Amino acid sequence: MASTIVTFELGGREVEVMVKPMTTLQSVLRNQLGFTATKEGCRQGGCGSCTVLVNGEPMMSCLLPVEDVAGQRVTTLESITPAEGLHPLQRAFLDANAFQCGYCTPGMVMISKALLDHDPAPSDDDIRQALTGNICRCTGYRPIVRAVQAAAEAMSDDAGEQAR
Amino acid sequence: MSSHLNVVGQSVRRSDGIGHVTGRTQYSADRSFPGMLHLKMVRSPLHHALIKGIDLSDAERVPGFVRALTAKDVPHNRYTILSLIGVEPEEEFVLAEDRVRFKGEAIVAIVAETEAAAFEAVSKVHLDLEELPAVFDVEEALKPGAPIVTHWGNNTFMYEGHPCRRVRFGDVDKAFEQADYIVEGVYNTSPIEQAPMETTGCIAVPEANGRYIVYTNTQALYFSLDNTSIILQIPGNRLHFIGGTVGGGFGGKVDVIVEPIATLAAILTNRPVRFTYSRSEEMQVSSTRSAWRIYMKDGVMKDGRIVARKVTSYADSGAYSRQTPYALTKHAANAAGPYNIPNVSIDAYCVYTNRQPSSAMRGFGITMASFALEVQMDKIAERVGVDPWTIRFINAYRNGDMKPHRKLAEDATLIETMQAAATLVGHELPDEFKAMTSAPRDASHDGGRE
Amino acid sequence: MTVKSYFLPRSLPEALRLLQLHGPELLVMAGGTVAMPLINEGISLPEAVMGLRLAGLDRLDRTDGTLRIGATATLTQMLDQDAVPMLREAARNTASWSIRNMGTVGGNLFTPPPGGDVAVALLALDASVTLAGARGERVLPLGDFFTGFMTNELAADELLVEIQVPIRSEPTAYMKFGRKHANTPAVVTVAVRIEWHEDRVADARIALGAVGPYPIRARQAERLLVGTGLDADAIAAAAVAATQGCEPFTDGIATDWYRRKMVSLFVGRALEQLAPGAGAEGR
Amino acid sequence: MARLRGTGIAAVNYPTGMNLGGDPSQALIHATTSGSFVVSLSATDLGQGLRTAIGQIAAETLGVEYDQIVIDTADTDTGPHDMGTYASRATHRVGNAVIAAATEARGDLLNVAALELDAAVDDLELDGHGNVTVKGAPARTAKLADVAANAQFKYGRMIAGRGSFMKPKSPVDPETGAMDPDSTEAHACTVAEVEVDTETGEVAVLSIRSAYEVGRQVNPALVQGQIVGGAWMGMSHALYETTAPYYPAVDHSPKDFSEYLMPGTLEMPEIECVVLEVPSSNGPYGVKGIGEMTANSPIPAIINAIYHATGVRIDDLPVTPEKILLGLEAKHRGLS
Repeated sequence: MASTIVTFELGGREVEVMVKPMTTLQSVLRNQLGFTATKEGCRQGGCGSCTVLVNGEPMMSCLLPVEDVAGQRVTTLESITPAEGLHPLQRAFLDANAFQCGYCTPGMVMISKALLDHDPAPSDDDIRQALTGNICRCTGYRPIVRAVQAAAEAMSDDAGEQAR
Repeated sequence: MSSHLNVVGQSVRRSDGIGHVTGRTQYSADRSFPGMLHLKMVRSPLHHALIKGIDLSDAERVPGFVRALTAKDVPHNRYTILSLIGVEPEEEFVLAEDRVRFKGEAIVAIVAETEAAAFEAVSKVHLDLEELPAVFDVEEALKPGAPIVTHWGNNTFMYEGHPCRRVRFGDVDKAFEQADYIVEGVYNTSPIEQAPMETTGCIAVPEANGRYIVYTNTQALYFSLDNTSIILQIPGNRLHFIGGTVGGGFGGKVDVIVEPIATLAAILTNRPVRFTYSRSEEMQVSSTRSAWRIYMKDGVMKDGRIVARKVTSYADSGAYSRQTPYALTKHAANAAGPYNIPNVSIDAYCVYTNRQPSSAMRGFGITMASFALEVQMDKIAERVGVDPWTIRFINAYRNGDMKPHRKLAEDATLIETMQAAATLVGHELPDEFKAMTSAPRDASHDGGRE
Repeated sequence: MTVKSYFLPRSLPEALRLLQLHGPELLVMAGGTVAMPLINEGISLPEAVMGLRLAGLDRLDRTDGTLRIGATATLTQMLDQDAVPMLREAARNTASWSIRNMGTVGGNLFTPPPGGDVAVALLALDASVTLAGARGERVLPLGDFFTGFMTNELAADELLVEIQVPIRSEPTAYMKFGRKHANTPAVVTVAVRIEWHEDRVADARIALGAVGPYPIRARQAERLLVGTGLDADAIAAAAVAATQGCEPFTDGIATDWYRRKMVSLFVGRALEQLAPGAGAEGR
Repeated sequence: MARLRGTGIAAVNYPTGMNLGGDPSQALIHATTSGSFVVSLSATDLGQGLRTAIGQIAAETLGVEYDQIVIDTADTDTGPHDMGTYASRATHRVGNAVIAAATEARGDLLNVAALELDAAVDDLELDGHGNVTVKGAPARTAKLADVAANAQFKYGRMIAGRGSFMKPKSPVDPETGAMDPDSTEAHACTVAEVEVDTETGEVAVLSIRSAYEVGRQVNPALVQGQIVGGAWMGMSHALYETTAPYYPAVDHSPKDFSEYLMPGTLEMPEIECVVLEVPSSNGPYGVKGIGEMTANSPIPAIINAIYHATGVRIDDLPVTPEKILLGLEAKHRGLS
């Protein structure tokens, strides 16, 4: 069971980890790097609480051997949290109480980030479709969908102001 | 109470909100410790069987295997969470002894250097089991000749000499005779999984001073600590339980299922030990909401007044009772519903089957009573020929009414709540229901109910 | 997680070499959406695994009226292409966004029912598959690929490398019916393609998923449609006939009884979508 | 294809607190030198926002700003006993314990402030914004932070409070069932609207609209969160969830979220609510517990709505499309 060294980009920094064969990205993030915002809800690809972005695309880090992302760009919730203040999505989730226990929240924010990166002005249906792989047992989803809408609006207002 | 409030009543921002949206909230499994071992369970593949032998020899040869724990390693191998509040008998085991009573019952705990090694060792434990007949239905379990799940000869939990929790109020039989209509219903519900997003789990860590810190996502820290202390036969002051934000509970984390064995493993290995349920364990092994079968019989007068209600309920406790006996008592106190019914008889049975045990879940004993009751109310309305609002207003309880368990109603607001709901949906209520209140009945006003 | 070796070949020849070297014990994994959950839970304990994500088998090529889909092209790539609209529909109705970014078209052919919905569309589209081994490549119609529940024509030393789909302009209909509207196992999946000759049906393909050990065609229903104008009577007859040859199963999602009912219903609904004047989608 | 619409109602009550009582919760409060107050507990937060609600209750009773409260909870070495977070008990039980502790701490605080302001304790009031003032003499005021610091450094005193709450355990008469199982009762009435596809048996829940009576809302946004989330869970229980799809058969038990069905974002109905407040006599500021009950009334409301839409009564949960279809077929057979 020879360990190998894997290098990838995490939140703009190059990281190097030594792993046993086929260690998941989820495990590397949580257990080796201490990036525990990426949650462990099912390890079956069924709940979305471990959602990260690989080269900007959402993936379930529980299903991803870290070797597969060697040299790739990985983004977690830690990566998008500004040093001061919050990302507009985080702000919107906070304002809308779009969480209760908070365990699904990192995955929800990450899939929403991917959505707004692809489509800054998603429709209500676009948002609902984007979130179908992310399970929340507490909120009934309505506050979450509302938060994503609010974040999209806030980000487009910000963009508008910057353009002016 | 206080007429002027500063903070209570304000939607202040949640104090844990920033932690949640940044992912910095620390859940129990977010911790990791140097040298931490992983615990995985060998579970029964059969619903009901005698354990003839356990062969660990192949498992012990797996690289990374540290040790196995069986029933004989557990100082007080009884898992009876409600023993803390005097509920008996002690019937469940932390690790199975000579018999398994449900598929998934824990038999051997494997502790290994890595999760992978633990899985591999688990796969190499050989069990010699002799399958026994099993029973899965609450009423089948009560029939003569049914396979017996318990160690005391029948499949019901005993309540002070009765096989069910009883409520007797008034004289239902007489009232049924005098009733204009009899309305009957049978209601069945499936077992349900709490499905918290964070699975049940803990990490037990030996301290230098002979104490053990247990990081756990239990819903009840002292419940877990006290039970662990009993099972491990060590003083509670050697245990230090740390919880915090739980990634969803819904009742599923009131069981004390992971802490005792993880702590024991930490004691025996002097290493930190993590025991976290996989999602499939959470679904297939951890306690569920019970399945229920509820028989309801009501005697009703032509004017819609319910004069008698007889309820016979069976909760499928599964192989062990855990918290279900308590759910039945709570159920019995509420099975007549928020209505003023002068004659009530309730028999609520906690039944053992060879199913995955049930225990607490949000709405403990009442969710399914409410389902049965409120569907039954619609059937009564239809039988009497009134609309569903009317039947509820006619029978709604008021302050000062005596409930079947002989407690006076004092915080009744069913009427006001129904009025508000009608307004919300734009349903126009007749004036008499608009004027109704939950204030104590007064014979001089609406004629009372006597 | 007892994995002792994890291979990530960078080319097909390298992948085939590894396969030859390690034999049938080597677990071949594409997107990981089926294998990884089993490994994570300790249900599957492989010693050696080969991941195909970096093997360069994910290309889409449009040549000679054929869409060539590399076996590890993701479901998201199906969503992004416009050569074959039905494949877009099929991908859209499969799993969730993150899973579509990982799950592959080739992998979908190895996913047991009620999964494997994309394969149902491929069957209706007359797709064929290329299997490559040490002795070279062979091409099979997809309908000949499946041999039973989780069994197929792939030899132990072969890899599925490409799926070919004829690009046609005929109208198609794809319906996946599940208990939820997205990210959920199928009760039944129906994929229909109709070839018209003037105002008559010249040929028809009705493929069904989740009602047998692998995606199957409702051949009797197909035959009944040929020569008709896809009128209400023809649709009704085909809907009934579609259950012939089905082997619906019971799982936690639906019983065999319900699946059989839904086969008729959704074959009918799919055909109605394609009937003249229905404003068919997916043309 | 027919789509039938129907409306159903359900009205429920729900008891607050561990059945039969005997379930203590305790709290300790002490002031720091900066004038903030640490509330030590061992109650866990399941996501309902217990820390926030308890912080509000502590601030209210102490007469200080909410952000002056630090909730230190869920550690058995530092937090006094608590029976746990279940049975809709936490806000009620812990809240009462915190009120008791805060009342004692407030007394300590005022005693020191009386020394500082050279006034009688009874003449002092806390403005809820960090100041202690002599009634009727706004100029004679002291900052809480200064009082707290001086308590320690000038007077060598500790500002602290202890609080415990327990509803005494009630026995059950095994013959009659006479018992006192709860502290108070909250109420709900739900109106659900559904649309049923008669060909598939699918149910779309269009709306769940409810009125709740919860005693006192400590934090209306959190109450709203419970109601919306609970409505979803009720819908989920009514139509989807089971670990034994063919109970009593044990086959086909789900092992993942694809087999364990719960509605997702695309099945989300409109959810609307109004909340009444009729304070209870024994809850903190009149609180009743609503943590559990919000899933309850939506279930029968939905089932009744299905009957209203289709004329088919299904008394087995979950009500799957398949059961509805069987019911519709039986109904047609009955009519023909």
